[in-house]
Amino acid sequence: MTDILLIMFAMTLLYMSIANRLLTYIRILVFQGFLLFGVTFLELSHINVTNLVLILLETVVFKALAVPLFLNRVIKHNGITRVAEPFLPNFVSLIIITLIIVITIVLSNSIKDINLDKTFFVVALSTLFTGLYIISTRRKIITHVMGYLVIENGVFILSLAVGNEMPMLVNLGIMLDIFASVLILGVFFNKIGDVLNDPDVNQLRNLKD
Amino acid sequence: MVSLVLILVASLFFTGIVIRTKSLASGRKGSGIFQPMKDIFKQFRKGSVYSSTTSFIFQIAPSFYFASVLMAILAIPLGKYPGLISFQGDFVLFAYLLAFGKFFMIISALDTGSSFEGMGASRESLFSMLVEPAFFIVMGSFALLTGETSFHEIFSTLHYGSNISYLLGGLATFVFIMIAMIENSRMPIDDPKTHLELTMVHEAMILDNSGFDLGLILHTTNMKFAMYGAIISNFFIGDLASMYTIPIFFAVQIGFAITVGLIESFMACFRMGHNPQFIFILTSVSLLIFFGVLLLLERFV
Amino acid sequence: MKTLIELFNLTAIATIVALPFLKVKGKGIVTLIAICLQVALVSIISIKVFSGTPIDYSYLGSYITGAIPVRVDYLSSWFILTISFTFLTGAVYGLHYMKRYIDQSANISLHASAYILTFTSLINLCIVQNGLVFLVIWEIMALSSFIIIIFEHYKKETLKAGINFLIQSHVSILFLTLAFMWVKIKTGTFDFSGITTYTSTEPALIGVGLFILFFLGFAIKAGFVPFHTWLPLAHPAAPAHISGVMSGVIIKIGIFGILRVLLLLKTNFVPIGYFILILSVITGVYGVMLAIIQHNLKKLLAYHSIENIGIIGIGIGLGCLGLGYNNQLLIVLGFSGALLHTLNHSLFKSLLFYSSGNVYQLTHTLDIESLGGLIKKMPKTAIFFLIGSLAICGLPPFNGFISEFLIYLGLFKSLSSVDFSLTVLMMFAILGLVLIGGLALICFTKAFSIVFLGESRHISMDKVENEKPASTLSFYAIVMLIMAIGVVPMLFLKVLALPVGQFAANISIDTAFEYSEIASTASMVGIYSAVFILLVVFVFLIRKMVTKNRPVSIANTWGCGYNGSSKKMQYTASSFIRTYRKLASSFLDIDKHKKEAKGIFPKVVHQETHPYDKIERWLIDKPIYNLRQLLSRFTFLQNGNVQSYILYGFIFIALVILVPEIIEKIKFLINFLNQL
Amino acid sequence: MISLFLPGAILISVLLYFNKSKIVNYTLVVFYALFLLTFAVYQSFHLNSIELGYFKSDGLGILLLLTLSAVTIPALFHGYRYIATHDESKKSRGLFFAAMTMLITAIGAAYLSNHIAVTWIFVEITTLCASVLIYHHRTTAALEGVWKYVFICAISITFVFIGILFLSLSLKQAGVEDLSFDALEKNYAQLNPFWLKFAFLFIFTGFTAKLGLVPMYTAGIDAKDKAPAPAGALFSSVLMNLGFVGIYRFYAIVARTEILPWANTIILIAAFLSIFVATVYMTRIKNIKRMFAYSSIEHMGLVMLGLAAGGIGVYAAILHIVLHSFVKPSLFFQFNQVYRVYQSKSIYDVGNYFKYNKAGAIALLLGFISCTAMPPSGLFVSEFMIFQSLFESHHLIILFVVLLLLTMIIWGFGSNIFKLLFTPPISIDETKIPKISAWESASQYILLAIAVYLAYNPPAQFVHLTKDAVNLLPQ
Repeated sequence: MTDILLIMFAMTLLYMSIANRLLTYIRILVFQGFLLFGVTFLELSHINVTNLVLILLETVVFKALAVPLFLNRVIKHNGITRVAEPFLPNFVSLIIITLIIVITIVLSNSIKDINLDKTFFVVALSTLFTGLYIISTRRKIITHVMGYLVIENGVFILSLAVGNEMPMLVNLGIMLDIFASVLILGVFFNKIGDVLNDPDVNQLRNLKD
Repeated sequence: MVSLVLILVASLFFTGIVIRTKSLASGRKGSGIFQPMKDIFKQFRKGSVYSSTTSFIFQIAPSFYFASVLMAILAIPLGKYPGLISFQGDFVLFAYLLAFGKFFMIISALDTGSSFEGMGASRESLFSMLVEPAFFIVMGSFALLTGETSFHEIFSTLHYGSNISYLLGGLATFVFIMIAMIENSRMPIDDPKTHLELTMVHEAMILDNSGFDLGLILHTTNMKFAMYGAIISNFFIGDLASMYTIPIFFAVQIGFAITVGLIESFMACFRMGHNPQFIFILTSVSLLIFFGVLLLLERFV
Repeated sequence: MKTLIELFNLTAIATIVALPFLKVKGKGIVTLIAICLQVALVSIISIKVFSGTPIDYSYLGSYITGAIPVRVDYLSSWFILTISFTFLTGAVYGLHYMKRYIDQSANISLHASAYILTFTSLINLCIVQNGLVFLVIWEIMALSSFIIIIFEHYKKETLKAGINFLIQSHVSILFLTLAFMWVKIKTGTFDFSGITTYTSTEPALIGVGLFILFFLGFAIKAGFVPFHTWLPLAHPAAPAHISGVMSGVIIKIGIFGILRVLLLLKTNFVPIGYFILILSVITGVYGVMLAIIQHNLKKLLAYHSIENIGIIGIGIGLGCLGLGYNNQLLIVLGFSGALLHTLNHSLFKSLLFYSSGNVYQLTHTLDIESLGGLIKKMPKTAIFFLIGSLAICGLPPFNGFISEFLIYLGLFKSLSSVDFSLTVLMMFAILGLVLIGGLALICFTKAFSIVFLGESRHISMDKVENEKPASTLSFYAIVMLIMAIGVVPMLFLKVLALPVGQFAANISIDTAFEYSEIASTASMVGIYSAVFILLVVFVFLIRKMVTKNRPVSIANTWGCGYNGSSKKMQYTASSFIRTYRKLASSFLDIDKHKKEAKGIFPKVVHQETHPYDKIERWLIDKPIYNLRQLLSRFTFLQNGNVQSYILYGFIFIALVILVPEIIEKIKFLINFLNQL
Repeated sequence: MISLFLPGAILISVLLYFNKSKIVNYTLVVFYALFLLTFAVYQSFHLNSIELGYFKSDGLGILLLLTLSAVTIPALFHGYRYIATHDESKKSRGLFFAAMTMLITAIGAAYLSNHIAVTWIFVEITTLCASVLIYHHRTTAALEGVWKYVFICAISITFVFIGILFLSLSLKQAGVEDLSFDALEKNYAQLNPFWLKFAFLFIFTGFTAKLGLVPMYTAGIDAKDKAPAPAGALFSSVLMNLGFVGIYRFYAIVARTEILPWANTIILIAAFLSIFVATVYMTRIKNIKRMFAYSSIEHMGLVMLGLAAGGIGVYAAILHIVLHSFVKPSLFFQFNQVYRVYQSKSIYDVGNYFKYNKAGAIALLLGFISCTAMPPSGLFVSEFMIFQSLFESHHLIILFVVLLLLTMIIWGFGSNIFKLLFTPPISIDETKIPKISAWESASQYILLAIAVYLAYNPPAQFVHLTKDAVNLLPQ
């Protein structure tokens, strides 16, 4: 069951690679949030309840609702154009992300460790790389944020893999999530919106030598 | 002491002989061999003209020049008899004393601010720079040959055994004759008769000197000639008894003078541009002498 | 003794602290007084040492430094005295020289304190024998001398030269650091005695290698070719008294270092001797060759410092060969020649620089080509410069001759050694020394007569005011010493016996006999110099007597019929050396612009030559240029793009993971192919 | 006492944030400084005592904590001067000091933390406070700087987190679930080397953002450039030390396992590349503040070289990082005054500083000398030892190349500094130049003097602490 969810998660990545509109990205993030909720629920069934509840809340409330809504608001508020302007055509990105997934599978296959749940590992890694890929191939700053959120999801999955023994780590992951999102989005993303009317990375390339 | 007296004596008639040879070679009778000395004494009696540009340097230089050469002569031995100055490495002092005199002649030439004398000065300084290595290398080779490091010891212990040593002696004589010619700027380096700027070296430097100073300079030249003659004669004297030395000395002096005269009458002056290379040949030749000595001592096998 | 040394350092610190709070007039005086006091102190110390009680005590030091031994031996004292004298004259002259900068109060106090600091650190370098502390003091010396060099820091080229100096002295300290580090690692101590213990146990090759490392470090400071390139830049940039002091003694600390290391090493000295001798001959000849073509008076003198370092080096090389072959005579002649020439050079070179300073202050230019006829405006300076020139050319009866004579004698003596290669090397060295002498003659006849004699070439004479008597105050002292060494060298040689004896004692042989022999020879030279002076005076007096009542008339210089002003037709510096320049052109690097005269009535024609240093071009400029090119290839890194910043991280991780894998595969492939 | 310190410090910063009155503000700041100092001293008397389970005041922690408190005092003083000369609003002043104190507190706590996760948390907090300080001036450039800084730091702490996850994977077979350094150290034998490698790699890469090392050094430059000079001083000294602590403590565990050579190679490469990058920019840069930042990169590279070379190099590395945290801030503090004179960071606009502020100029000169590790300075000793360790570990080629690069750096650094000190500026209105009292440079002199003293004549306690820190590694 977990595996099915995870595979669906991987598919969201593929979808993300070909998505055009920012709104789609947000929807995908929401969906990923719910998937993670499911995974958590299935995986961490036997850790103490309060902690579990906390984690579940985080996945649903934070990942699936708060952040996407906030993103939505930001887009509206700053009047960002709806299209994620990628440097590369979607077709290429699709191929690349597929490759990423394949490669991670091959790589993880070379790892011989009984303690490691392969599915988690593969999905987590490919999510990580996808996030990176999105960050580095999209032009808008907000897409950077989204990419970062994807990376966070990947890390979260990885933490779930070891979550049974050390729920503490999962909490850490959550902290990271909240911290980063709050910092990046909350503290000043809207500031960027105030200062730069069309937040394009090229406008943040003045500090260089 | 002996050498000093002899050299001074020789210096009296040396140039005379040269001139006489030249006039005979060119088919004239020529003046007596003491004519140059007479001229010099005439100069001594004359008053002098100084350029308004010059400073005291110009006036002291000739005396310094004279004194330096005189001092250098003191270092020359004659066969068994050492010079007044004789110690290890005295020929270094000898060379540097001459350089001292040259220094003053050069700056006095430049003191006049003339457009000619600088030329002479420049050439003089360059030539003396080029000629010094030859002198030192020859002396060094003899020092190596004899194992001694002073004029007197070198010459008194110098004796020719094998053929090669004669060759070396000959080469050394040649080198020293040439050094003498350059130091006194005679043919083939420089033609004392003309004042063509193409050929002027020493003559150009003293254009503005007159009277007593000029006399000093001229006689210094004579003394220099005699001095080199003395050195050359030492190659042949070795440690012979005194009865032979003095005749040999004068023979060599006169021979030397005649040679100079002949060279001057039958050779053309070099082009100025070719002089450096010619002068440097002396260094190369003296290096040959050096290696010859090494050969003689069977140092390199 | 210990208290004296501490007092010496305290004086420096106190003065430096006090200086900023003084009136601008007071600063100079206070500095001078402080220097005098310090000089007095160290002179007492070194005289005590020479009277036979070497100082040797040790501070406890700290966890890092370890014990800090302070040893004042004969060698140190010799250098201490040399340094002190030059710094004293420098201070006296500087007091006058600085008058025209009276308005730059803060700058002057910085300068003065740096001057004192330099002096103090130099003295301490001579006595401290702990590697780490030595390095620290060494760099303090370098930095403070950097400060005194860039006094006129508002000039662009001054600062440029200063930075060049700073970098090169840093390179030198890098070499020293490596050397001391080596010893420290092997012996676990910074004490200089560690060098001895280490090299005495190791094979000779190690010792030579260690020496080379030390030598590189010290050679940069001393200005051996090809490490000399900072010197000709720094000297013209600095004020005259600083140039004098720098060329006189600061570069000599490099010589001191080399000698100190030679004292400490226990190894085969023959290769070292060959190395130093050959390098020194090259240094000497190259230095003077470039000196001749310079148009800037101070730059010319700077290149002559390089030449003289070469002469000193020849002496040291001889000494090393003596040590290597156990030849007492060589040891004596080589080291005494080198040490004496160190003193001599510090004397006449400072004299020359100070007088060039006077020239600069009155004419505001150092360009030889535009000068001339200054002897009428500044006769005293001219005479002093003349004496300096004669001395530096090594002409009798001045001090330069004595030291060069000793070295010559050494070379001639060792000609007749059984070793063929040694004989040839000696002949090579003689040739070099002779060339140096001859070229120096050209160079200084040019320098002196173009600057002081004839008519002024460009600047108008009436603008030049007459020299002030204060400006030549310190010169008398220097000239006294110059003459003293020239005429009564035995006094100095008596003192020199002790440091030279150290070197001999180091290989446990006694040179007393040879030394006395040499001393007597040298004293004879001195006597003859005296005779020569008398003779010169005598001849001149006779001339005076004879020409007393002869008619004397003043006229124009003979112009071959042309009686107009011949100012512009005088020989210039570059025309004076033209023939030489043509001969040596293949060794030199002169960029020459020339406009030929055309037509019947030619327009104004001009010719200018800019001498440059070939070694500098190929050894410094090109590599630095290439290095900077290489570095500038990587400027894309900080491109201001967050995406690439993140990529760096991932790339780093990816490479670290993948590269070993790939290497594994390649290895496997190679093995596979090998098995085929 | 940390149980007392943390809440107290947090309380102070909260108060600072809300308080509006100047007097209260400054009294609070002074009180904070004293509080920190007493805390540091108190801890130093309770060496190796474990508190709250997660904090252990070992030699390294104490050493850096003392350094921190020593640097804090002048930093706060210059912060006060900075605020005073920029006539800030009450709000921004409060925010400034609140963030600063919070930052310092977090750094201090992170030094002492004995649990990798706790360290990680505090590192996050420092990023948070730092971003506030960087964005102190609400300008576009500042915004850009802080955006980059936060984004890069977020990525890098994600790396660290991933590293921790891998670490936990490698712990699985050991069966321990405690991630405290002591526990890890106890059963390093059971750690699975494969996962440990990954863990080390990710944690190292993550912490390089704070340490200022290749690959993640990039954003730190902008941060130090854009933050106010006193904050920049903290960023380029104590904050970097934080990164060092993170790496060093984990390295101490790795050093016990068989992957040590591998780890050393990585560190060596990263360190060397850092020095190289520093050289690339030091030889061409024209922005003084960024130049200082790059010089920090160079020094961190040296520190890591020492660590990787091992032997005496470890001692040298710790000594170097301590001394560097005294030297670099003094340069930043001095820059504060330079900026007040010229109102510009560009080397083209400045010059002849020696004329306008003598004491400051001399301080700058000494700072330059210290920073380039010319012998009178303290850093020379540590660099000497680092080179020695490279020599001993037979990394001669690296040693020579590094020496070459350092020379280039001195050249670049020097030509800029001397331009600033001595060359007359192109166009400057001398009437506008404020008179700067010499006392503002006093703290710089003191810091530099401390560096020299600690280097050449270290007190016994100092040596003992350093040794204690070194002993974290297997001897």
